[in-house]
Amino acid sequence: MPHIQSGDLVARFYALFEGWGIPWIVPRLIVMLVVVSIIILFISVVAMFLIWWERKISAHIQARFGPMRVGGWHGWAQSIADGVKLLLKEDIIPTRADRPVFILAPMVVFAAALAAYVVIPFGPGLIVEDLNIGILYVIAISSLAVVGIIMAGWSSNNKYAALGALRSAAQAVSYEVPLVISLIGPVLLAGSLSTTKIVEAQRYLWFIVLQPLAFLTYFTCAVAETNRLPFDIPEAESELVAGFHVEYSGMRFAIFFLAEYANMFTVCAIATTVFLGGWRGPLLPPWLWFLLKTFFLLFVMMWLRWTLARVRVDQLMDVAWKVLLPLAFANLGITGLLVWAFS
Amino acid sequence: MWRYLRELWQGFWSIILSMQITLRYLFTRAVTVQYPEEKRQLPVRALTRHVLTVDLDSKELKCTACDMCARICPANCIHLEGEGKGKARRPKWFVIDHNLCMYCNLCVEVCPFDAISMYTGMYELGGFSRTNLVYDMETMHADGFYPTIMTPRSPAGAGVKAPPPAGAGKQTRKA
Amino acid sequence: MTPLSYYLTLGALLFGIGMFGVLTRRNAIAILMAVELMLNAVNINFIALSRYLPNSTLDGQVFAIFVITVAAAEAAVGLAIVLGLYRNFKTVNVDEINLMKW
Amino acid sequence: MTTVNLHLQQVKEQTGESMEEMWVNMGPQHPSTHGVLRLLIKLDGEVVRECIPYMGYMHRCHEKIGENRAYVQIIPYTDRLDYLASMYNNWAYCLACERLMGIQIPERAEYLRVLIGELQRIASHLIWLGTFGLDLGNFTLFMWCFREREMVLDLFEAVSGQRLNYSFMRIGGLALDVPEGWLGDVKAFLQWFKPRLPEYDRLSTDNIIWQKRIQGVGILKPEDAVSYACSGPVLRGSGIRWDLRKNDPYGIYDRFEFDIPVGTSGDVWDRFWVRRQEIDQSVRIVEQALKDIPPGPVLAPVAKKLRAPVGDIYSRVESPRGELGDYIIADGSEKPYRYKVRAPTFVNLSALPVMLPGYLVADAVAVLGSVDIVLCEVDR
Amino acid sequence: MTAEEILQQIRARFASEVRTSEVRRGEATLTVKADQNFEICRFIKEELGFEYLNCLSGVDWIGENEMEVAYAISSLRQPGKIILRARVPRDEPVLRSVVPLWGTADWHEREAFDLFGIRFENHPDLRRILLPEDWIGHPLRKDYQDERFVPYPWDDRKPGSVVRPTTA
Amino acid sequence: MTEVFFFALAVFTVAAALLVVLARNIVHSAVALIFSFCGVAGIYVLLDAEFLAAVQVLIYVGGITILLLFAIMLTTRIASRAEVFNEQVWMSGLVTVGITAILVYASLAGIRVSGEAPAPSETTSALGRLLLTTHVLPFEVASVLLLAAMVGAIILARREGE
Amino acid sequence: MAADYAYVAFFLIVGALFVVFNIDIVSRLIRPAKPSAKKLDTYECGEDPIGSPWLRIHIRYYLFALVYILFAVETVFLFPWAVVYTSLGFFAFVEMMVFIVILLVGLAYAWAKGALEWV
Repeated sequence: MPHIQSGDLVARFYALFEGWGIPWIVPRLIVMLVVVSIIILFISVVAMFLIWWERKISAHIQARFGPMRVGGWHGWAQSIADGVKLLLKEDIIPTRADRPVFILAPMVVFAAALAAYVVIPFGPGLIVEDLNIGILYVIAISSLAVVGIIMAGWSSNNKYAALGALRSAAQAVSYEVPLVISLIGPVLLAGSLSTTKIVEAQRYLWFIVLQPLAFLTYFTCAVAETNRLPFDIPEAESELVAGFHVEYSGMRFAIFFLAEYANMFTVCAIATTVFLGGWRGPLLPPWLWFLLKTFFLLFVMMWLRWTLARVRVDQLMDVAWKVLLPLAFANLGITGLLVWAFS
Repeated sequence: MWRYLRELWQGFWSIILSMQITLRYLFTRAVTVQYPEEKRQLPVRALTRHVLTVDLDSKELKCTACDMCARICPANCIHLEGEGKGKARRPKWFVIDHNLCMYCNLCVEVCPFDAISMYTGMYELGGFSRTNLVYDMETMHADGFYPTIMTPRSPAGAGVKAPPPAGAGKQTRKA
Repeated sequence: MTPLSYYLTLGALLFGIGMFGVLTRRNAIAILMAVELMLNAVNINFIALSRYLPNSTLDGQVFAIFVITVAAAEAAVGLAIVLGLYRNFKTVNVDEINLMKW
Repeated sequence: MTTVNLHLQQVKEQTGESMEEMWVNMGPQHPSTHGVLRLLIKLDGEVVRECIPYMGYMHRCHEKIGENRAYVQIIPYTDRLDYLASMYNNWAYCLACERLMGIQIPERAEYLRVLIGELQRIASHLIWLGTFGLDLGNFTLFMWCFREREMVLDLFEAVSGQRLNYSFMRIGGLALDVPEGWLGDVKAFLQWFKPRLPEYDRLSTDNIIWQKRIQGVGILKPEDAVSYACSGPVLRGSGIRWDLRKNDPYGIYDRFEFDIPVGTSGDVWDRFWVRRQEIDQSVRIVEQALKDIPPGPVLAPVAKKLRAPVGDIYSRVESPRGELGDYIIADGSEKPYRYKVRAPTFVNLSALPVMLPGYLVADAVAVLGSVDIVLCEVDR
Repeated sequence: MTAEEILQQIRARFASEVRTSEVRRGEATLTVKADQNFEICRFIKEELGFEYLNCLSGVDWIGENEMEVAYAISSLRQPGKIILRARVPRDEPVLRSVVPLWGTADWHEREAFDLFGIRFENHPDLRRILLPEDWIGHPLRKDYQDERFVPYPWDDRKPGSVVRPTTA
Repeated sequence: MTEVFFFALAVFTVAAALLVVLARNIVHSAVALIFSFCGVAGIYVLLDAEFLAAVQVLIYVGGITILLLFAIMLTTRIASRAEVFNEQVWMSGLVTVGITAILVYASLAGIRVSGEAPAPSETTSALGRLLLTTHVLPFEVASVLLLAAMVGAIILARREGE
Repeated sequence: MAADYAYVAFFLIVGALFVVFNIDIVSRLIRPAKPSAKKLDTYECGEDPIGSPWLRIHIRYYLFALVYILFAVETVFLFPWAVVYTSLGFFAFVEMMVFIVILLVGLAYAWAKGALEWV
């Protein structure tokens, strides 16, 4: 049942429609549509804010101002202007591209990015649907995005895109393993896969205290999964120009961009949920705590991006398989032993 | 095993150090200039658009159409024709094609009368056609540039801190 | 509630489609894809029966997990074999691969 | 560019083509070829197997223009060769003419040339460090380096009125003396600049990703370096202690105390590290020059119409990118009969096909960056 | 080894080849006939030990109806510089390539081929390097004419052709 | 309501599956396979096996199809217009239709289940309990199978020139 | 329960439709469309593309996917284990460690064989 609004309100809404004799499906669809619209709006606003914020952060790290013009105050409307610009751009599908797959790819990527928001707990009860396999669901749905990226890269019929897609796939599959295994420690402590239950299990102690190694592993993998520097080899512009979306233009490109930032928010939100106690915090309202923590992690991601050089593709694989995976396994073993010892 | 862990730690630590320095920079002031609103202060010697100087007493162009500048110009961008004889010789027409000019200052150096100068502080050259960048005698006439800093006789002697030429470009258009 | 037979029919259809692919496709990888479809059909049956049979535990689902495990192993090894074939014959067209000449 | 692809066809026929290999164009429109260089790369997976550079997209007939200009008119054109080290190009050309004509330049001009030349080296190496950071994906370093480079350019602008193409040196000295207080500005710049170097190191030298990226890739063996006549940091990175400022001193470099950093293995790291240390050494030289600079004129009395005696000269200087040589044949007229520029990056780039094979695409970018090419100079 | 000694050794070895030789600014400068240029270069590289080819340049001596390839050779181990000029007839400028001795000669020779039309035998890959492959002629030859050259269109020295700038 | 979902998913799955076997371009086959797998995952959800649905997406979509796509890109000349089906296509079609008809008939008519089991509450933990108690032997054997598969596949894939 | 997943289906469908809506409805109305042969050509740094990028991948990528898929299956077993771990105790720990160690042998094998090396 949807919890994004207060249960009473929804129930009264349903009752209202029932009273009018309208089939039960109609009010439910309306509620779902409202929910999904809110989420899409949220994603758009967050992505636009993140793009602007990232440009500001990078600019100030580099002793410049960044966008200053559009909208007046520190160029706050820059992302909106960019969005409008992309909306006005010509849509180019290369003649040599594989048309159906080319068109399908952004849909897959965006749908996967959007669907992951179903289980993000913004606050107690403020969750679209508390699935009982929450964490596993996010992981599974994010693997869809990889498929979308391969589709995009392959269908472009471009060498850079193909290489970028292959790299992306290899990278995503490599980092998926330590990511999943690092999440198993907290799941073990919480005894549930549901995101809400995991947050509730952190009533007394955030899991980052108990699982610092797992947090580091997860965060590194999350950075890699979202193709951010220092792990942005799928779109390394100095080698592959733009990677898998090199042939995409206009709104299609914008969709990839949007999905990328939406994914960034997702992975950071999951990190907040699993390791940083989710919405828990004193004084401020829960949803604000949640956003604060998530945006702090997003800030760290940007900070990393504007500090580090890009790793090479072989080093990337080494980091996944030879550093993170052993670490994740070690963490799992230690956690298992300690839990057994203390329970 | 220990080596592996030590390398891991060192790598981690080096990343932390890098991040420390970037975090510090996050809170430093920006050094860039918001160009159309703010303008850099040009040094006195900045080589910008050409100007044909006038003699302050006689209010006449100093140029005697001796063709020295046109001949020294490596890019062949100066063209002129003189009229009159001896002391009265003055240019009939004088054209500098700024599409070709490479701001080498050779014409200024070679001019025996300091009749041409590049120290106008006008660097915002631009036009919608190439011919917009071809300047003739009237556009280059120094009258059009008052009141700005005019051709320092000896640029070497001038200090670094020059009066800002910003805004100079706005009032130079002859009505 | 959807009747069990619907699920079984779906499983049967998927199985048939997969079988058709296995029997007719020339490309070895396409054949492997069709095999995966058949395995999926089997899984649907397992899970549907596990859900519908009275007094059932989740044994059907456990079996499905093992089927998926086997499918993953099959895909890994099968594709590795296809690669090996490709190295030797420069084709993945099963009709052209004559093992007796290997 | 059909003709180029014809050539490729021939290459393909000769080498044969396997299934896993593909030819990729890197350039001319590529973010990391530093201009319009085209590298045709044969990839095996991601490993570079072969590399064929194509250039000439920027060819501007520098030498032909030179043959049709008077000696002094060529100076502005030399700016446009290596536009990141224009002062040094001026110097190389003027030095060649002075040697050819037997002109002795005043003491102050010599000092100023060294001072400006080393500042130019700092600026050039900074831009190199920045773009190299960009190649490796570190945009922040790029911006930081450009910030300091802009300061050097401000100094040059105060001197010559131009930010990039200075045409400041003249045959016989300098066009003008430096403005009053300029030397103090240089001191102030050094004061600011020296503490910045450790900050760059934090992002580059000390950072593990940076180290791992460039250590052990793009190895240029010393014998190859000599055979391909590499010069400058590329040669020194291969472990050969050879710097024209020490080995064939021109100007007054023999009066200064500085070290020649050399590498050991000839990989990208060595070339990076050599350049990084050269910035330190240039700072040293600038400081010494600032201390000793004498007063006096900056331009020797030279004829208005310069004519060189019949003869030829090959004169070379150590530009930031290596040996910049000018080969001038004079026939007694006021124009050179033949004027050839031995561009350091043209020669260094010719060693690229030796350095690349066997490394990944990402390394190709790093190797190309470590050669530090300027396409205007390569294509002339 | 002084420049004098260098010249002496080369003269002793290739007496019939050397046309002129002199020491200029401490550099050994000599002009040779082209048919033995490879052997002379090998001698300079392997026996005199000058292993560093600084520069290779073509020259068109149209007055003497000859082409010249000038090698500037030096060494990283010893001081001194040799400028070797090999003369070939202008009608058929063919030389032996020195790529086997110096890798750097590859691109320099391609450049000389491109701009002067001097052909180098045994060159591994003698193609144009700076100009497009379909370029006609060799621009650095003194008699090079290009009818494709179009003068700057408003370079007609007439004031009437000037449009007053619209800005400033 | 469930029926509607079921039919939507079933049509989607079967259509995608048909595309898998009929598409001329093998990459299109693979892409269709992804959608078919997703449809099957939806069917699992309808059967209250959400853990398995997630596993289905994770393994099949995230793993096996990527492996398949890589293998396709390694081996098949996609642009080439080779014949997709072999000569026995009609024969095989006939056989398939026959067998499918029998199976469908069996499904529709053969199996009768009286009533229905209650929906399980928390499948993941129940599965875990089953795996670690009743099915512990297959569970451990699965690891050996995976090990063997990994070793075998690596040997096969890298056999030459490495 | 199955009904919980209505939202998932809805999100997936709406996500796909959102893309279609933006590209093919909103953007189509206001964007220009002036295709030309050069514009529609494949980008390869301004040169004509040489050959096709299809079918030119390296076995490397494949090996990583291969190792991944087997570890992904392992994680499938890990999740149910982790959920019930606290209630099952040490025996579960041992069982899972046996499972993991066997797979780690595989990882070690892949590592030693160089399947995890790039070049």
